[in-house]
Formats: sequence, structure tokens, C-alpha cells
Amino acid sequence: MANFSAELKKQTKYKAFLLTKRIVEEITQNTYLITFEEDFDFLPGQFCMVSVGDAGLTRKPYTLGRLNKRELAISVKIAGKGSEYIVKTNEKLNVLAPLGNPFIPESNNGAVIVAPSCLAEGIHLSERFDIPLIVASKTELNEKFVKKFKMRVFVGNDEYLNLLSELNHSAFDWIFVSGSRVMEELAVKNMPNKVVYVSLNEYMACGIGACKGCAVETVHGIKHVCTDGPVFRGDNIWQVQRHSD
Amino acid sequence: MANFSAELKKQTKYKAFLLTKRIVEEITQNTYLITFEEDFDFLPGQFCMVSVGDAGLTRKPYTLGRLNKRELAISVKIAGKGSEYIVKTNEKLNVLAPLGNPFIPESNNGAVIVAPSCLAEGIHLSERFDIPLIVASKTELNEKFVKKFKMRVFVGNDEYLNLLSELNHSAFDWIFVSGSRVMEELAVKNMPNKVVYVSLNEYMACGIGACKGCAVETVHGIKHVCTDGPVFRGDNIWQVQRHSD
Amino acid sequence: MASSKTLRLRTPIVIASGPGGFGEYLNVDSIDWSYVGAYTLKTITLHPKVGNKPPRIYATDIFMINRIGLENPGFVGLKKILDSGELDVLLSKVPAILSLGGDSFEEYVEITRLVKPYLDKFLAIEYNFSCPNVHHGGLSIMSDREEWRKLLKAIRKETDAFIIAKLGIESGFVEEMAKIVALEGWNGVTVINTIRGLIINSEGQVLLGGLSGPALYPIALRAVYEVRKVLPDIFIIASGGIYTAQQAKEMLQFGANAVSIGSALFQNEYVINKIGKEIVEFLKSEEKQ
Amino acid sequence: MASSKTLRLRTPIVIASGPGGFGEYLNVDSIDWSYVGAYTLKTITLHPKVGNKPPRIYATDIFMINRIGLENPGFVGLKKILDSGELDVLLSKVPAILSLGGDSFEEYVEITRLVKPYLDKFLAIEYNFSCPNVHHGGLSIMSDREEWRKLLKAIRKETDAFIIAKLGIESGFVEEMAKIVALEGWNGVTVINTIRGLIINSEGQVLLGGLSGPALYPIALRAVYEVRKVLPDIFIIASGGIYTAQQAKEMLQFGANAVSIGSALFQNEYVINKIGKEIVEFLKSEEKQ
Ligand SMILES: Cc1cc2nc3c(=O)[nH]c(=O)nc-3n(C[C@H](O)[C@H](O)[C@H](O)COP(=O)(O)OP(=O)(O)OC[C@H]3O[C@@H](n4cnc5c(N)ncnc54)[C@H](O)[C@@H]3O)c2cc1C
Ligand SMILES: Cc1cc2nc3c(=O)[nH]c(=O)nc-3n(C[C@H](O)[C@H](O)[C@H](O)COP(=O)(O)OP(=O)(O)OC[C@H]3O[C@@H](n4cnc5c(N)ncnc54)[C@H](O)[C@@H]3O)c2cc1C
Ligand SMILES: Cc1cc2nc3c(=O)[nH]c(=O)nc-3n(C[C@H](O)[C@H](O)[C@H](O)COP(=O)(O)O)c2cc1C
Ligand SMILES: Cc1cc2nc3c(=O)[nH]c(=O)nc-3n(C[C@H](O)[C@H](O)[C@H](O)COP(=O)(O)O)c2cc1C
Ligand code: FES
Ligand code: FES
Repeated sequence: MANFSAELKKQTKYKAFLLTKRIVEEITQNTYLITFEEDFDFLPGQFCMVSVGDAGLTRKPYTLGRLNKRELAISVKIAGKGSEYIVKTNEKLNVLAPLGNPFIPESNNGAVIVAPSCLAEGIHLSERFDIPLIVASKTELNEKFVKKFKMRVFVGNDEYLNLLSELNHSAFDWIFVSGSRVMEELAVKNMPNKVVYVSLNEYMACGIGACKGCAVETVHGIKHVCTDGPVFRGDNIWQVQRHSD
Repeated sequence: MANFSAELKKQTKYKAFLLTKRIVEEITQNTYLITFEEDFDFLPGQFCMVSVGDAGLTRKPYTLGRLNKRELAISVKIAGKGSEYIVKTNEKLNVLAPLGNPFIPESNNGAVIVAPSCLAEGIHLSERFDIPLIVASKTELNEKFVKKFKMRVFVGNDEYLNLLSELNHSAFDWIFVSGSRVMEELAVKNMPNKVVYVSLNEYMACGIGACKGCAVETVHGIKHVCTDGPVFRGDNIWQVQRHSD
Repeated sequence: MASSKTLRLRTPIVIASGPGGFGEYLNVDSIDWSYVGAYTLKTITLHPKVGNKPPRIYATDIFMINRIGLENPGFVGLKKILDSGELDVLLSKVPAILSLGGDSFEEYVEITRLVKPYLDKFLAIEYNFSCPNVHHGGLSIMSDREEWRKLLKAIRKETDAFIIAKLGIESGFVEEMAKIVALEGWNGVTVINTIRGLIINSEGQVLLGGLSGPALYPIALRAVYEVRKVLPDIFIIASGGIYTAQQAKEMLQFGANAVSIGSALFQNEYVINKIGKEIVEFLKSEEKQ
Repeated sequence: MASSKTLRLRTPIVIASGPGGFGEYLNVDSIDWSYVGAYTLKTITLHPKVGNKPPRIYATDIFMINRIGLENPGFVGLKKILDSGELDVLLSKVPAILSLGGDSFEEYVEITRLVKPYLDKFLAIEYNFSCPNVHHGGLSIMSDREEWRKLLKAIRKETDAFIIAKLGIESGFVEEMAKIVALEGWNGVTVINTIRGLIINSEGQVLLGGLSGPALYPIALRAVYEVRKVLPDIFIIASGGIYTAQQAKEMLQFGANAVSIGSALFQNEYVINKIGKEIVEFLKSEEKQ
């Protein structure tokens, strides 16, 4: 509660943008990359709340991304009616942005692992910090993407676990992980040697700190994903058994 | 209440039929005639309850009709989501029928006036009792229908009122009217010389006498459209000023 | 005080009082009545009621509102049907629960007395204390909690039948109401009834009635949960917005002994077979474990 | 007893306590605050509350359920924001209503006393007597009607502010509750609050929370109607499932003095402008007649 007043100060202005879809491409089964004609400023780690009209009672949170350092993009996994609307509509998308805190890494010696649903963010971070992009997917990726963007792809749970153990013994200072909660937890628990950052997925109603709906338990008590995150240090979310070397 | 027990006895068996659409034709703006591959027995005046899946919380009542003395048909005005579903779906229609009481006229010296939304019933009655078919519509009818079936068409309110006064002084014993409540009320009040029958349109939930939702006030107290109707004598519904000749 | 009676339903699926009328759905072919544990009849009051003036019902995509006003033939009507054997067709196919209502303390007690000779025909009596569509009785009988408690006591004294109180959520926290019911030795509760709502129909007419259908489901589920939490032993019939087998299962998992199908009949009465089949299979698979 | 204060809102549109947080929506560009009569702040309790454990919220097509648990910085937090002038940005753009809650009789009275020096900053105080998501206070303060009546009296004695009681529909018939509020000299009621519901989210977690959104609308409209029927003079804020200008108009027509926009903000906060514009025009056209 101490930082309640600090939080209030942190608030910046949010704007609702109308975005025209440029390209909608399938990344993998049920998951799409959408690029837009328009652009606005944001920083790595930030997200937006997409209005889905009558297809949902809340705006829907999506991590912002950028391709080739210029094209605004999001990636969307069809999870229900709202995401289906986002992928399929021919209308402009009404998007509230930029929300949440930027992710500012302590060095450029990191790597980013994303699920296909967070590929736009992955590409953005990789290009922006000039770090390796790794995609962990349950299903094979569309060949096009693998070629167009520099990335390593790991398909299936076993491959993912091997990857984590490889990275745990790598020279990277930090690893950024964005995907499902399970995937993020596995990353944190299986890379105890590393500083792992995770982008959390709590259910959001407002996205701007008003509703207090997106609470998560951290080792420092309740935090809110939309105003304290969405990116957290993994060891703030899950207890990590540090190995004594 | 006296006839509660009589009502119980009157019940017959109802069946849910799956009907395949044969033809869907526009009668007039927003109103369609639908014919079916399948058939079942019913009598003039009876109706069915059409399931509209998730497009509505109740089955929707439609008067049954028959074309050329053989083809099962209904006519449907698009009034909302349920009726839109009925007109547009490519699935078979699930239809509970036959419901309500048959209309048994006292003579064959009558005429039938229908709105386009009740055209299927109108054609049926006209063919069955060999009586004139009159269509009263707000908008022009599709030429095809006017040619295919023998009918007189009256477009607009003034024409309708003229028609009623003509019929009031005609030699017909009775006039059967099926359309909106307003249209039926006008008919009853403007043809005081005639026995006028009306097919009522109360909101229905069950269609079989269970819910007591379709109550109407008559000069003999509350009646239920689905089990006491749907056809009533007009002077049982509206007070009629009989002219003394 | 409680009668030692238990209620064993052949399946935990019941037809709700009101939507099912007085057995009319038996006239619809293709419903498999072996899936139904009990058919609750439309509420009967001491005196016949003609019900409210039309319009009585209106629906949107997510709820419907009805103001039937407990139209029913009264005890005389019930007696006639029972004496004449007319109801036997129904009773030969599916067990029934009698639903009783009233406009006053005395009426509730009186009808309880009058139906006594017929109780062997019914599994249980459900008392409708929560119909939002009548001016006397219904809502108001529960406005005065002490009066209502006395009524519960009087009815319990009058009959040793399996008696169930049907509760809404507006007269007080439903679990507190249910506790009173249990304390007075009643055997069960049905939660919930419709909630008072207002809608304007397409003709611009105002309907003050009871809300049922999908919008009710999460509220009814919560009510079942809360009642079960405070009363581990009472028989609970869950009522409110149950349209799918998944919802029926949730109700059972959160403490209901049976689930009631009401408004869902209007969308397609075949819902009985759909829910019935899945629930019966579900219970079999649970038993095996 | 009643203070002679009146509440004149520049428009009859208010932001609901909770969904609007502590003014965060002022950071969203393009909302025209001249359409808003008052911004009700998130409920403040005497002591800070961290709120409930996650998950706290889940929505379907027709309702959402939240179990925030009144997370708020307590009176100390409120005091800090007020003393530091942080809230002045908000107050310069839109008048505000303070919402207060508590876990006990004493807490309600104590916070009423503590906020006194700040009351010139607010149009009114809304007392949240109906939050379904806290264990003490909220629901239970209303379970004991006599206790609650005493509390109403005590608060009224403590302040001559324009005080509004926010009522749910589960502690007793809402019009009966409202009558008590009026009898104790309060100035207004907000009807309704969320209704207790239960939902299982996509992860299989059980959320016991308050139901808001579209499913609430017909119930809230009815509550407004019933309260207005028995209390011609009380100030009524309508809350529950208002998403369109049409609904806002209906609420006003059935007796509300103002309408509250809550969950609709989450679908698209632009709803404020949409409803605001139409309502302002509607009222102008009414005036002309
Ligand atoms: C900060 C953040 C960033 C995200 N970024 C991405 C992204 O880049 N790409 C992507 O594919 N997905 C992302 N998600 C998840 C995405 O928001 C949900 O998949 C989406 O909201 C589903 O909406 P729906 O109507 O299709 O789903 P529903 O049918 O409503 O539900 C399907 C699933 O989505 C979750 N969900 C639904 N609504 C919300 C909501 N308002 N807030 C959070 N979760 C919800 C549900 O819990 C459920 O697990 C992000 C979530 C958060 C919180
Ligand atoms: C006995 C009877 C016979 C009918 N025959 C015909 C016919 O042959 N052709 C035709 O076009 N229409 C007929 N109707 C009217 C038809 O049932 C409605 O237009 C239809 O139900 C609209 O459904 P919806 O979902 O499209 O409408 P909604 O969007 O739900 O409402 C649009 C209008 O339809 C009415 N309506 C909606 N549901 C019902 C219902 N369950 N029962 C009654 N009215 C309802 C509403 O009151 C409203 O006026 C008949 C009605 C009755 C009672
Ligand atoms: C048309 C209609 C009539 C009803 N009549 C009665 C009644 O006579 N007695 C009663 O106890 N409940 C009555 N109810 C309430 C239902 O039994 C049920 O409790 C309620 O509708 C909620 O369940 P549902 O959403 O499954 O319909 C009626 C409901 C409807 C829709
Ligand atoms: C996330 C959330 C938080 C809420 N918090 C409060 C609160 O702190 N105090 C309060 O009086 N009501 C609170 N409410 C209730 C709303 O003010 C409102 O009465 C209710 O949601 C019904 O209106 P709606 O359907 O427009 O949201 C909250 C509602 C939601 C959805
Ligand atoms: S989503 Fe509303 S506070 Fe975070
Ligand atoms: S529609 Fe149910 S009784 Fe007529």
C-alpha cells in the first residue's frame, strides 16, 4: 500500500488509437501475426487493450510488438470470441495504448523466449536489444516466419525443457520469457542460475490500474499486472531454489 | 377455470419434426415464404413452434400453411434474431407441431385476408375452402407470388380500409384475418356486419398450454392463445358496435 | 421435528414448477421420461387464480421475464384432476412433486391440510414462498421474518411429508433463510426462484415480472454453494438458468441434490434428454470410481 | 433529521465506485468529462485492505464476476492523496463522490468522523453497505437489520453531508431497505450493487464474487422502479448493467435521478461520451417541451 501515491504519480496519458490491419498471417495453428498501417510510440514490454465490440465485456490485453524496427504489430492466439474477433474483423481495431511498464534490461547480454502468441513482442525485443529470439511452440511454425525473422524454434515440451537447461548453463545474463503461465513457471524453475523475466497474463478488466482485478501474488505481496508489470522478475513470482555452485 | 380439466383432456400428442428447406422466396421486403421437403398432418389455423437454437430463448410460433394442397410451408417476417435464423440457416429446422386448434368455418362462404407474413396460411385456407385470398401489405409484393397464386393485393393503409368497408357490405358470411394485432383490430372494428375471425399473436414460451404466458383478455375472461386459439372470433376480443340495420 | 423421510429420485433431474405446467410436456413425443426424477407441478393455491393481465412474458437473448401471476385452478381444480384420475397418466410415467402457494398464513396451512389425502401420489411438497408475481403472499409472506417462521412451524406441524421450501434471494441472504427452514425441521430447499425484473417489450408495454433463464445461473450456483456450506444435510434442488449438462454437473458438484429445468424447456424441450443422458452417464462413471 | 442539502449534478451520469478506481480514467484521452456529473471513488475503509487473493475477475458474454475484496489504501491513504493535492487534478475536471465502507459499526462511524475536514471537496458520500466481497461488514452489516438501522442513525448524526446508501438486493426487499434509509433521514440510495455469484474460470478456479454487467440491468431497473414507488423524494442513483443511452433513459424514466456507469467502462470507456452526449441532448429536448 505504501506506493499507492507513487502509483498515482506514475500514471501517464493513454490514448485510444484506431488501427488498420495491414497483414494477418498465420504463425502456427490458431495463432496470427497482425501488422498495422498506423504507428504510435511505446517501449518493449508494454501492452495495449483491444476493444472487441460486443464480442466481449472487456477490452482484451495484447503485448505490443514491432517488426523490422518499424511496423507496429501484435500476435494473437484465438482463445475465444474476443481474440477471434480481433483476428477476423475487417473493421479498424480500437486499441488503448501504451499500457504497463517498459522492460528495461540491465544489459544487452540476454535472450528472449516467446510462445507463438507473443511472437510480435519477441521479434521486437530481439531486434531492439540485438539478442537471440527463441520460439517455444506446441505445434510446428509456419515456415515463412522462421525464414523471415532470425529465430530458433523448439517444438514440444521435451525440446523446451532441453532448451531451458541449455540456457541455464549459457553465458546470458538474463532471459525474458513471454507465453503461458505454465511456460513461464517452467522457465523460472528450470533456469535457477539466470535472472528470468516473465510477462504475466492475469485477467484484466481496465488495464490502467483502476479496477484492481489483475492482482498477482508476488513474494512482496499483491501486485497489479497492469501497473506494476506486466513484466516481473520470475523470482518475485515463484520461489526459486538457487543452486549453490 | 371451469374448463381446466376439459383443457387437459383436449391435449393431443405433439411431435418435433426436422424439416429440410426446399425453397426460400421473398414475398415482400423482409418477408419470406419457406417450403419444406417433408410433410405432416395438420389443419387450417394450427401453428408450430420453431426452434432457433441459440438465436432465442424460446421456440418461435409460426402458422402452418400448405401450397397447392400439398407442400408444407410457413411464411416468415424477419422481426429479430429468431426469425432471421429461420430464414437464413442452412440447417434443418426443428419444429414442434401441430399446435393449437383448427379453424373450422361454419360455411364455405368466406374470405381470408392475410399480411405477407401469414401468406402461407392464407394460401392454405384459400385453397382448402375454395375462398378468395386477399393480401394486405405495407409494401409491394414480389410479382411472382401475385401471379403464381390467385390473390388480390392491397398496399397501404387507405387501401386496406377501403377493402374492409367493401367486405363489410359484401355477401360473405365470414372473414378470416391473420396479420398484426393492429390489422386484426381494424378488421374487426371496420366490418361490424361480418363474423370476423382473427389469429392472435401473443408472446409464447411453450406453445402447448404449460406456461400460461400467452394469455389474452377476451370478453369471456382470460384465454390462452396456444390452447384456446390461436383463432378467435373478433367480437370475443374487441367490443364491436353492431350497426342496427 | 423433522420427518425422517428421505427423497430418493431415480435421477437428479426435476422439471421446475411453472414452466412445466401441469404435465403438458408429457404430450411432447420423444422426451425420455426415465431421465426425469420428478415433475414439479405448477404452484396450486387454495383459491383459483386467473393470473395477471397480459402481456405476461417477454424474452431477450439472456433472460426472460414472466408475470403469469400464479394462474392455477386452486385446490378444487387440483382435487378434480386427482379424483378423476386424470393425473394418473403423468404419474405413471414420472414421479411428481406438488407445489403449493398461498396469499396468507391461513391459506398455506389450509391447503396443506386439504392435500393430505392425496400425498401418497407425490414424492414431496414444494412450498413456493418466493413468487414475485402475486400481490399478497409470495414476496410479502417472507417480508415479516417472524411471521414466516411461524408459518414454517405450522406447516411442519401439519404434515409429515417431505417438505421443501422454495426460496428467492431477495427476502434476505438466502443461506440465512435456508437456516431458518432447516431449524424448523423442513427437509429441503429449492434455490432459487426468479428475481424481480422489469422489461419493456417490443410494443412498449412494461412487464414487471420474475427474471429467469441464463442470467440467473451464476447467482443460483452461488446460492447452492452458500446454502450447502451452512447446511451439510439439507436436500437442495438447484433452480435457475440451467441449460446444459455441464451446468447441471456444476450444480451437483457445489452441493445440489437435484437440478431443476425450467426456462430451458422453452428453448427446446429436448434439453431434458440431452442433460439427462449426460448426467446419468456422469453419475455412473462417478459410482465406478 | 435529514440535512437540507440537495445534489445538483451537471449531468445525471456518474462513474460507479470500483470500476472507476481512484480517477485512473482521467488518464484516458478523449473522454469528455463535461458529460460526467460525478466520479464516485473506489470505496475507502478505515484500515487499508490488500484485497482478495487472485484470481479476482472473470467475464462471460453476459456478466462479469469480481472478487476484488475492497482493495484500498484506507483512510491514511486517502488523507495522503487529499493533503498532497494529488486528487486536485481529478477534482478540477469532474466533481467527485466519496465512497466509504467498513468492517464494523465502529469503523463506519469512525471514518465518517475522520473525513469531515475534507467534505468540501466532495458532492456527497456514498456508503457501501453491500459489497459482497468482504467477510466482515458489507453483507453482514445488513444481516442484522436493527444494528444496521442504528448505524444509519449514527452516521446521520455524525454528518450533515449529502449521504447516499448503496443497497444490494439480497439483504431484504430493496424497497423496504430504502424505506429504512429514508426514515433515518438519509438523502439518497444507490441501487443496486453486484449480486453474489459463482463462476469457474478457464483455469478451473472458482471465483466467489459479485456479478455485474448486462445480466444485472433488468433487476436494477426494477429496483429503481420499486424504490421510487415507495419514496417519491429520495435521490436515486441507478447502478447495474447500464451500457447504452437507451438504458440510461429508461432508468431516468423509471425514477432514477442519475445513472451509474460501471462495468461498461471495461468494454470501452468511450461509452461515457456516447451515453453522455445522447442523455444531454435528451434532457435538453425534454426541457423544451
Ligand atoms: C498483459 C497481457 C498481455 C497479453 N498478450 C497477449 C498476446 O500478445 N498474444 C495473445 O495471444 N494473448 C495475449 N494475452 C492473452 C489474451 O489477452 C487473451 O487470450 C484474450 O484476452 C482472450 O480473449 P477471448 O475473448 O478470445 O477469450 P475468452 O473466451 O474470454 O477466454 C479465453 C482465455 O483468455 C483469457 N482471457 C479472456 N479475457 C481476458 C482478459 N480480459 N484479460 C486477460 N485474459 C483474458 C481467459 O482467462 C481464458 O484463459 C495477454 C494477456 C495479458 C494479461
Ligand atoms: C400463433 C402465432 C403465429 C404466428 N405466425 C407467424 C407467421 O406465420 N409468420 C410470421 O412472420 N410471424 C408469425 N408470428 C410472429 C412470430 O412468432 C414472431 O415474429 C417471431 O417469434 C419473432 O421472433 P424473433 O426472435 O425474430 O423476434 P424478437 O427479436 O424476439 O422480437 C420481435 C417481435 O416478435 C415478437 N416475438 C418474439 N418472440 C416471440 C414469441 N416467442 N412468441 C410470439 N411473439 C414473439 C416480439 O414480441 C416482437 O414483437 C406468429 C405468432 C404467433 C403467436
Ligand atoms: C413462465 C414461468 C412460470 C413460473 N411459475 C412458477 C410457479 O408457479 N411456481 C414456482 O415455484 N416457480 C415458478 N417459476 C419459477 C421456476 O420454477 C424457476 O424457479 C425459475 O424460472 C428459475 O429457473 P429457470 O431459469 O430454469 O427457469 C416460473 C417460471 C417461469 C419462467
Ligand atoms: C471490479 C469492480 C469493483 C467494484 N468495486 C466497488 C466498490 O469498491 N464499491 C462499491 O460500492 N461498488 C463496487 N462495485 C460495484 C459497482 O459500483 C456497481 O454497483 C456494480 O458493478 C453494478 O454496476 P455495473 O453493472 O454497471 O458494473 C465494483 C464493481 C466491479 C465490477
Ligand atoms: S486490469 Fe484493472 S487494475 Fe489492472
Ligand atoms: S405459450 Fe405457454 S401456455 Fe400458451
